[in-house]
Amino acid sequence: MASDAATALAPSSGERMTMVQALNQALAQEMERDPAILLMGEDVGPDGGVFRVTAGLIERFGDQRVLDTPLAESGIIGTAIGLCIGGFRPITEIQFMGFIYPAINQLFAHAARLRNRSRGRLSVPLVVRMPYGGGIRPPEHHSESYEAMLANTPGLKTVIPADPYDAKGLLISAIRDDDPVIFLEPKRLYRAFRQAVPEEPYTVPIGKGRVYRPGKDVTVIAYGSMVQVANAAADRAAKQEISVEVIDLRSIVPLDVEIFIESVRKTGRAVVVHEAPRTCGFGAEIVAQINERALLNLLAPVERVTGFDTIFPGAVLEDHYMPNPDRVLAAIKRTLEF
Amino acid sequence: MASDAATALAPSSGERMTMVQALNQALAQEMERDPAILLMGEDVGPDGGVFRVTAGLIERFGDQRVLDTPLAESGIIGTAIGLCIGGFRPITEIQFMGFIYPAINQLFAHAARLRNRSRGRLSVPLVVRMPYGGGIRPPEHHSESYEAMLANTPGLKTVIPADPYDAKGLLISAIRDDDPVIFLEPKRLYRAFRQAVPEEPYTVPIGKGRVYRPGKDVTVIAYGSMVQVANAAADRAAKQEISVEVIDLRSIVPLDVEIFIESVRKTGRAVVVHEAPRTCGFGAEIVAQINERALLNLLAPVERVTGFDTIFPGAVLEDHYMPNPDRVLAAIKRTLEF
Amino acid sequence: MPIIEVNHFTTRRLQILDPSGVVDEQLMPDLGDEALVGLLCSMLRMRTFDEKALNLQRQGRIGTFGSLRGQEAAQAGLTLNLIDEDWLVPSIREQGVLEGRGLPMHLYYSFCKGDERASQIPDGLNATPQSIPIASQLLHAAGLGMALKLRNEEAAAVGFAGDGATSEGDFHEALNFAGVFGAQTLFYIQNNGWAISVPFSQQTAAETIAQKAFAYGFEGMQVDGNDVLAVYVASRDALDHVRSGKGPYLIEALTYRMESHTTADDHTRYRPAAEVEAWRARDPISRMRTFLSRQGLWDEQQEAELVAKVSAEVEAEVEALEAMPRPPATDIFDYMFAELPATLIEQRQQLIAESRNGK
Amino acid sequence: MPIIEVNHFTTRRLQILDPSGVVDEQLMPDLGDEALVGLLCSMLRMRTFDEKALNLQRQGRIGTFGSLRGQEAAQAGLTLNLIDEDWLVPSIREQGVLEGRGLPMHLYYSFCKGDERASQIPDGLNATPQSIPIASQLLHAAGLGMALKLRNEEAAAVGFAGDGATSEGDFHEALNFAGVFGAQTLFYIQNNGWAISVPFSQQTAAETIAQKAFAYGFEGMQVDGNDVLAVYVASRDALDHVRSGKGPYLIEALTYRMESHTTADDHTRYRPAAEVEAWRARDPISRMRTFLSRQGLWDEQQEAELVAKVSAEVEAEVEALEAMPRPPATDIFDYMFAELPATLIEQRQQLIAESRNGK
Ligand SMILES: Cc1ncc(C[n+]2csc(CCOP(=O)(O)OP(=O)(O)O)c2C)c(N)n1
Ligand SMILES: Cc1ncc(C[n+]2csc(CCOP(=O)(O)OP(=O)(O)O)c2C)c(N)n1
Ligand SMILES: [Mg+2]
Ligand SMILES: [Mg+2]
Repeated sequence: MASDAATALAPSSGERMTMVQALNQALAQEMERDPAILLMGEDVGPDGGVFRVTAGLIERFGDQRVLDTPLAESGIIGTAIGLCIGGFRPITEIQFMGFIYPAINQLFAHAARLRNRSRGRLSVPLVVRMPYGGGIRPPEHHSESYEAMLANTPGLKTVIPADPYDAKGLLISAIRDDDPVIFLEPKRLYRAFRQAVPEEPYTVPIGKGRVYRPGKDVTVIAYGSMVQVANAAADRAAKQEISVEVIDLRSIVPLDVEIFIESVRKTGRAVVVHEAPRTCGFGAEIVAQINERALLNLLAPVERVTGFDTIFPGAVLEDHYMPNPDRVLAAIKRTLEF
Repeated sequence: MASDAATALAPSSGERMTMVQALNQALAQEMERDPAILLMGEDVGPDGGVFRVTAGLIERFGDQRVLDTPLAESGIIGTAIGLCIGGFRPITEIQFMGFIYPAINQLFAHAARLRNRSRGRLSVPLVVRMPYGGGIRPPEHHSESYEAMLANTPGLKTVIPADPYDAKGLLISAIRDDDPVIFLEPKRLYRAFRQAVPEEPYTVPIGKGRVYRPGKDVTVIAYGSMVQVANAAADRAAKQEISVEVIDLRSIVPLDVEIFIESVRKTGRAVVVHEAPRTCGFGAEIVAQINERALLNLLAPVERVTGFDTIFPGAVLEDHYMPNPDRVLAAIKRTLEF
Repeated sequence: MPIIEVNHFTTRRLQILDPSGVVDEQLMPDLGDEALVGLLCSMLRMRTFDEKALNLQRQGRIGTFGSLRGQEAAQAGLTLNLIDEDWLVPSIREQGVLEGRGLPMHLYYSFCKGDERASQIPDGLNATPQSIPIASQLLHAAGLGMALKLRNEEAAAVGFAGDGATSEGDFHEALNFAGVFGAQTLFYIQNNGWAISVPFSQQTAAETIAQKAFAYGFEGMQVDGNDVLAVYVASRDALDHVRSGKGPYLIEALTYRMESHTTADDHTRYRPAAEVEAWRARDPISRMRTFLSRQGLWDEQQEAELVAKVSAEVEAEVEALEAMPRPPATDIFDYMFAELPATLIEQRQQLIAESRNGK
Repeated sequence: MPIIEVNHFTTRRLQILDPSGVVDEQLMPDLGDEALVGLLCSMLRMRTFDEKALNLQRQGRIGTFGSLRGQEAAQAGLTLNLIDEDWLVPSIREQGVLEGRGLPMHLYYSFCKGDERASQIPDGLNATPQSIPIASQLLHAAGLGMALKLRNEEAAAVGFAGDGATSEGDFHEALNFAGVFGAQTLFYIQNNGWAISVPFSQQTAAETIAQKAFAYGFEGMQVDGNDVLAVYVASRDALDHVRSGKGPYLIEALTYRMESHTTADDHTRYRPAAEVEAWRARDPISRMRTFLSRQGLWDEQQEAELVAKVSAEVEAEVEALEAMPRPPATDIFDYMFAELPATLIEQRQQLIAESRNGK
């Protein structure tokens, strides 16, 4: 999946790292900087997390900073909220996004609301890291993308990096943010490719998307692991003389509306790509925004390339479910042939 | 709120009832018909539910059919799933939709998935009744509308009646359905007006919307308590010679796409109304559907009149949050003046 | 020996002042006369503020409200032990504790009006706002207790909940986390017999809530929650234990909700009048009043003076309540994030425009 | 008496066959020789199917899989007591019980391949599919036990979970509902010492899982989970109790996970080799083998014959596995609802069209 474009925006300096390494470095550097930061979650200690993102951190920071918790997601988020009130800045890990459901009450009814409820007296500077999305053929509940319900819940920010450089910079921004930030890690990209990542800490601002690949005929809007899929489709489209602009949203709340509206005003055509089910997925919001702000520029209906309105299937049928460059390319063409 | 239009579609025969009475009658008649039906929830027994929807049922059917449960929403939905596997058809009540979060894991990870997971061997003929939405000035968590996350979760149906007649007919359909049906009751309409409701059991099909009020200039798409708001706006628009067609979706999954697409093809203009927050709310899906199927008919951007992307406010500020006829009328005019 | 007894647990209940107003001399705490009288006064204050709330609600000047009547001892006995460094994590019926710790009651009343400024707890009072999703706040109390432990501070987090709350998963996770991390948390459960219309006997098959502590490997006990002296002693010892880092503690205060669940509820639909009457005989206030009168520490005149004083305070709070200007509509937006994102700025503008148009 | 002892609970642990293969004669169940040998055979079967799975995984013929090695006694001793009417509600490591109840092992293997047809449990086997969200299935077991109780059926629902699962809120809600409704449910917890990398000591401050039953007002006990005879006796008695409507029951089987959590895990990262070795000495199979050999009920030849027989069965299952045709892509849609709604019909058509185009 490591096309040239995938690393085109990376800085030239810095060690070439996987996303896992970039995340691990961000965690270590921030914990070094601020003793109020804690890590909490299932297996984040000696095991280093089931994907090894927290490897080495308990050895370095001790078991008063890195807490292996009981197996209880509501407990993790709920006690983390208490720790926030008590002056800490916990970074929690939910082992897979498929296991966030038991914590939804704490996340939506409290973390997202405490600043507002207390009229600013209390805040929840919490990060919730979760591997999300498909592509690794695991059992049920290990491939889910539940970002739409996060987007519909006021009070949360949701950030989704698409490469190692952004992963480090966005995670540092999330940690320094004074409100709860959900940080979704596209697990299929954890080790999919390497990219130069500067040694020193840096931030990538939350709420600013980026033009991942400039183009002029069609805008493809994506985030997380779908940026690579969009880019692969754009590569193929290029061979057919179709110039595709790929927008990487980077965060869905706050949403950088300007960046894709500007692009659609230019191209007149758009495709939005995500893995989550179609109905009421985040793609619908993108379509609604384009409808509201750029209707007269549209030369064709905005296409949605998404998962189906079905349960994410087992490994054997996974490829039939996941959006892939073929599907994206077909959608690009539909916008051109409309 | 009881305008003539509100009851225009009601049959002429039958006692005039509130929605609470209609629901109570539906429950009693179905429990009479099928001994596999159970009622479960907090305070559904001698108290008859905090809104009295289950009043008299424990007296009539006994405490082996009407179960006052411990105060635990995951427990209610989770044991109801077990009861389904064991051959029962439980109708559960969640006291307010704001308290569904603790049950999300059981609802989304199991109820919605068991038929698919077991490749059809097991099913979950479960009904989850929940009062939802604003308008009664209660404390926090008692006014919420979380339908968007239901719509994004494959395997569930979500039904929302807008008047007593539909409430009875849709609830009976939900009870007879062999899959899990979420039945959202617009609590501000519980006693807002009466309507003639036939004595005998009848069904209103799930997945079929209705033209609540025919018109030709603009289509307003709504569900639940917002149908009344849309209708009030249409009343006012009529005085200004604007003819509004109001569509009542009745269920959001399955969605009757045809009914509103056909309307928009005719009017060329649409407004969608819901109480839930705007970003990634169900309105976005409606806009996306119109974009995909009727883009060329659109004379103006589809307008969304929704709650803000904020926490539903306390009673003192509630009126500033809720969509009202003014807001809908303003949106209608924007589509006309575009 | 192939059937091994691994361990055991005994559930104990403490009572010092019995319903007839007689104390157990051996268990009597070493409290001076002033403190003893203070306990009665704080219970009377709670009841007075509570009765005012009922009046205000009946007059439509505040909205729905849940009375604490009957639970004054359970709240006053604990409150006397609290220190400034402690954190209070209330549920929805702890207005007595909050009042005792200095929350201006017009804020409590305004909460019942649906004015969210009421949840902006004044500086210096370590308390979280009322938490409505049942049991969920206990995890915050566990987390706060973990924070105190991590910082080695000699203070406690007190998590409040009712008997109904013990059925929720969050009750379990909170106590379990607290046990594992040695959180400095006192879980303080007021078992008032009912969760709206569901009696305790249908909430759990366990005989007591106190015994649930055993499931989490720490201590728990029952206390007669209508006996302010027993509550005082039990919570004093539990707070000492918790503050000194010896681990969390669970107290079940056995008491009774004398009124309906809230003003929106009608308890006569589901519970026998005889039960309510039986509990009236165990009233926490008259019990303490009898005791103090017999000791010559309290008489009718003192009571009249106190009532007059508190009534004046109550009226001042009502005035303060009614002097509160309406919050601006933009409050809906202004506390959502540290910094408002662009979409919310846009929506906020829309709200302002609409409000100007007279809505 | 003002400090009242309300009630108490003693946690008991049962062991019959000790690690050296010696039985406690007084506690020895009245099982015929055939049944005793049968227990060893079923443990050996489980281990053989398990070893095959490890091989298949290493060869890339199935995907990730969690071994039950070390837990054979905990599963075989229970299985012998099950009747057709019972319902099994497994978590993710109960392949031994399922095999013992007749689940064709090629279905289990195909589950590890990610073929969802594996979860279409064959008719006649009352079992729910593997449940991956930890502890969530215990509520289904509670609900099934309520169903049996409501119908007055003499059967039990058995809810399985691990030690880690006891921390989840659903564990609590399941046991609490079961207690309140007198559900005919046996909660069967295999405490294998670890939840992935988290040791039991960090999962809860409680010394045992068995004592958690006290929190729900019913009985619980611990059993040496590597002692197939103790497991047999404890689960026999518990199932009798449950089936006869006397209320739910909790068994904690103390055992050990000899392998990594799954084939995707590496246990050497987080646990000492010495601990694993210590448990190897308590192996459930060799213990029973020693006992039966001393009784003259088992010898090397019998073992060789059994292994040969089971190996042939295993090979047949692998053949059946590999003979399974790929499921059609449309399976993604075809079990979503009793009747497919229009949007799904549309999406299904799209999938078919795409598949035809060679994807
Ligand atoms: C999660 C959740 N479910 C339901 C409710 C509705 N509700 C409010 S109070 C209450 C009963 C609480 O009983 P208990 O815990 O005993 O406290 P008490 O009211 O007796 O003080 C219920 C069911 C809620 N607030 N939160
Ligand atoms: C709700 C949830 N959270 C996390 C996981 C990931 N996970 C799978 S197994 C496991 C450990 C389970 O430990 P235990 O309950 O002791 O069972 P064992 O694996 O030892 O049999 C975890 C954390 C999950 N499947 N579900
Ligand atoms: Mg109570
Ligand atoms: Mg385990």
